Amino acid sequence: MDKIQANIEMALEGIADGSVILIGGFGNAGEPIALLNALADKKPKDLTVVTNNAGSGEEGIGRLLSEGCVRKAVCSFPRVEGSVAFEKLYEAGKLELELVPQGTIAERVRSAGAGIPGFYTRTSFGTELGEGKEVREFDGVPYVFEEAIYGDVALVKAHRGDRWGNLTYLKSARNFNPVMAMGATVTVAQVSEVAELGDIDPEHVITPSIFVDRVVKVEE
Amino acid sequence: MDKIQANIEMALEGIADGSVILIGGFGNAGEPIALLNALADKKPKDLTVVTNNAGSGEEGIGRLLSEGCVRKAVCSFPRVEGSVAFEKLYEAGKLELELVPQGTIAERVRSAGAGIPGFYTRTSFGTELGEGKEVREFDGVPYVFEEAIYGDVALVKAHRGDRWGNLTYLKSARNFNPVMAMGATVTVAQVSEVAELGDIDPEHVITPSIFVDRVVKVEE
Amino acid sequence: MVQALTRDQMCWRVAHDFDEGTYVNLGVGLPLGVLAHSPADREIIYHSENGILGMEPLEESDEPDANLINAGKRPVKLMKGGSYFHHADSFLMIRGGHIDVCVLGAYEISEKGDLANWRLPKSKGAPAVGGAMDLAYGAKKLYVLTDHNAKDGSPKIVKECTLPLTGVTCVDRIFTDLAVIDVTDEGLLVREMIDGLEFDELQNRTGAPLRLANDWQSLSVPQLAEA
Amino acid sequence: MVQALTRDQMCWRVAHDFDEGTYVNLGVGLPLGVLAHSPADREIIYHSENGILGMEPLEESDEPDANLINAGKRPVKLMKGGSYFHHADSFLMIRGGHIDVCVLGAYEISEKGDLANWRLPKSKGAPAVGGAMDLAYGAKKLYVLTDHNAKDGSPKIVKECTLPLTGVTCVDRIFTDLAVIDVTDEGLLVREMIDGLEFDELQNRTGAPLRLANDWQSLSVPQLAEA
Repeated sequence: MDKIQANIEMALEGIADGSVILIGGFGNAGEPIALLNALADKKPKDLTVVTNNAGSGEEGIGRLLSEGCVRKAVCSFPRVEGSVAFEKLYEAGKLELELVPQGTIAERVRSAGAGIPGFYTRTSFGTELGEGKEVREFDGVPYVFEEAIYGDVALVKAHRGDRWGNLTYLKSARNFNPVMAMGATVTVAQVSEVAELGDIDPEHVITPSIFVDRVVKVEE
Repeated sequence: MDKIQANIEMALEGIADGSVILIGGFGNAGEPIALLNALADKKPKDLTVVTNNAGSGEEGIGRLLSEGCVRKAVCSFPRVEGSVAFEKLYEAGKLELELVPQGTIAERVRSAGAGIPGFYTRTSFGTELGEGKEVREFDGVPYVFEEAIYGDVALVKAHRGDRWGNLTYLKSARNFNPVMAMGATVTVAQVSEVAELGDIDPEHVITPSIFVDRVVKVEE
Repeated sequence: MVQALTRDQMCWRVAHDFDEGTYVNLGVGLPLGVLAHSPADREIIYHSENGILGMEPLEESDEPDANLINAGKRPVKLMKGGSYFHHADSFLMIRGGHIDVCVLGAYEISEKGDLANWRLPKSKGAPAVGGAMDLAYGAKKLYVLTDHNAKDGSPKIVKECTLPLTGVTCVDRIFTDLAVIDVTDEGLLVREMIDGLEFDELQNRTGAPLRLANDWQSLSVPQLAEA
Repeated sequence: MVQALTRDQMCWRVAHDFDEGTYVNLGVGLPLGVLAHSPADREIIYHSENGILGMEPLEESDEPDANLINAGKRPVKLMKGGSYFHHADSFLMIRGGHIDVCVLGAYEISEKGDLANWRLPKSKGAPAVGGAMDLAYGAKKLYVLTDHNAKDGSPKIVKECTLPLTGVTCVDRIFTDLAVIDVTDEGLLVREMIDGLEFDELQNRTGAPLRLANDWQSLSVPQLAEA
């Protein structure tokens, strides 16, 4: 079993127009910029991206947006320093935004990965973002119903990966990456280092190989 | 901040009659036997224990049961080789059993830890264990509603622990332990080794300190 | 007199059904025996519900480790590339459809693919379900590995299950000591039969109608030393 | 003329509200400034929603690490005893009630403890919520850190919020540049006021009725060099 891809193009093969793409990262930390740049070059159409932030600058998510590949963004905090591509599209009415609280994004994606179509949470009760959602009380406390977010593809950035697809991360660049890897049908990981099989201590694996389909090394 | 307790008695202080006790372990691997033995010696009453198996032999869960401390057991596989204490009580009608699929136990406890009062799962649909539970369809597929299991106390076994309460485990003795640690109000960990603060690599912490209230070293 | 497969041969046959890179969970009981027959020419990644990916059987020379056990609580080893994780993640793998194939034992299987494998109502003592109900629905494919007939000769494959169910319409393929049978929308389809067995005889020993696949093959397994 | 607290002093006051061993999350904006004033005489464990426990401020001599940032995307350091984890676990900590105290900024707080802090409807551009709604309900205690009055002098503490809410009846304590105020079942209770401020003046600058605690104290913070 060898999930290592010879190049980024192979790693991104078969991503269809209209796909739901889960993207790891928080700000630039852990953002799979090389995968996103290469995806933008392929100019897919009508993507839905699920990502905490909507990119900054002209790389990564910013590039995917400015190339016109994205129809809808599911984000908690789309606007960050330098999120010009996002803002331009949004203000021109060319991008649908589903604003979701950060923890709700994480839990909805994990739920997709866990075979849970929906769950209840306090978050967003009584707010605009909870409007129109089913409310149910448990022990007298109102909760909002949230549905899973299923990804077709997850694009993640890891530090090390082996040929089975086991991944480790660096510090807070871990963030959404292991969660996105759980929630998609196909997970593609860009890694800074390819580890020999067995070199990652089995106690220290953060994303077990079962969640990863393709691994590609990216020079930084 | 120092969560290290001088002895097991201190680690178990304040566990009230009628408490819900979440117990880590799968078979004997990762079972917090020393904590359970010491708890049995205190002879609390009417406990509910949440544990995959119902103990084997006269140590640990077996001892807690044979001392008459337990009113109800929530298990997926109570009967194992040597689960004589459990079988005796069960057959005498002195123990209530809630049989729950193994993954549903894990998810219900995690949900308690995650602020999720309930969720939907395929598991147990159309079976005896799903009877009487709410069923709801998503995309034409029927799911069963399951509620969180909140623990008053979690008793877990770890390999190493530090004074903040960070924990690591050994191999498959990890199993339910990190999950139970998330789901209880108070988590007590027996550890084989006390690590100096900072000796556990922050990338390799399995149970972050926030989930742990008391740590006690147990000689093995 | 046709020679039904031995239990080792049954396990061998299942083990050889998996392609390189398949993620497989083995239920307790007979299915765990599949591990010992995993072919050396391909990497198959065995998941154990108690938090292991990449388990392999212990060899004679290996020291058993009480902290490294399978779902049946017996010691195993870890392959290079394996990993450990907690129970919520382990069952996320199962329930979220990440496991390619799960192999479970059975008391009864219906022609629609209902499975009963966890409880005999007449048995004394407390019931136990373990991860069977999670596995029944969670894996991408559910295989059943079982004797074709119970000890009293009654069929295990039936029109309707009479025993408490583990899951409804969940079984994809049945491996017995006589045949390999797929559960399809058009009913039970025999893919393989052991040599010398007539289809009519197989049908007689089965409690639901069978069809023989046009491209059916011999269920042929080498003689094996007991594992 | 009474001297309102500086922003550093406001952060200092909040930082000194925490006991040894408190787990604290700091919202982006002003609350993140609390970190720099964490007292040296006690261990307080700061959680960052992007997967850190035990963050501490970067010192002059430290090299910033792009992989180690806080919720505001600024570089931080990790204390001994700290740990990293993924977003689902991080928000499990928040939403599951494991964080002892969360400190958020505010546009408006109602006397019942409703909080509006994420959206100004008149502002241009896309809205952003981040983890504010998770934090509002999730932490055991929710503190708000804010100027007592908006730049135009209007009160931020009001009878009813008019701006889009972050959460209802979620605020426990309000720290401003003038006072420390608890949200109680009987309304807003002033615990501390800065020296020289009359209660009536504080009431005049507040949009909801206040009561002064019998045991109210001086809100007294040392002079601080700008951090």
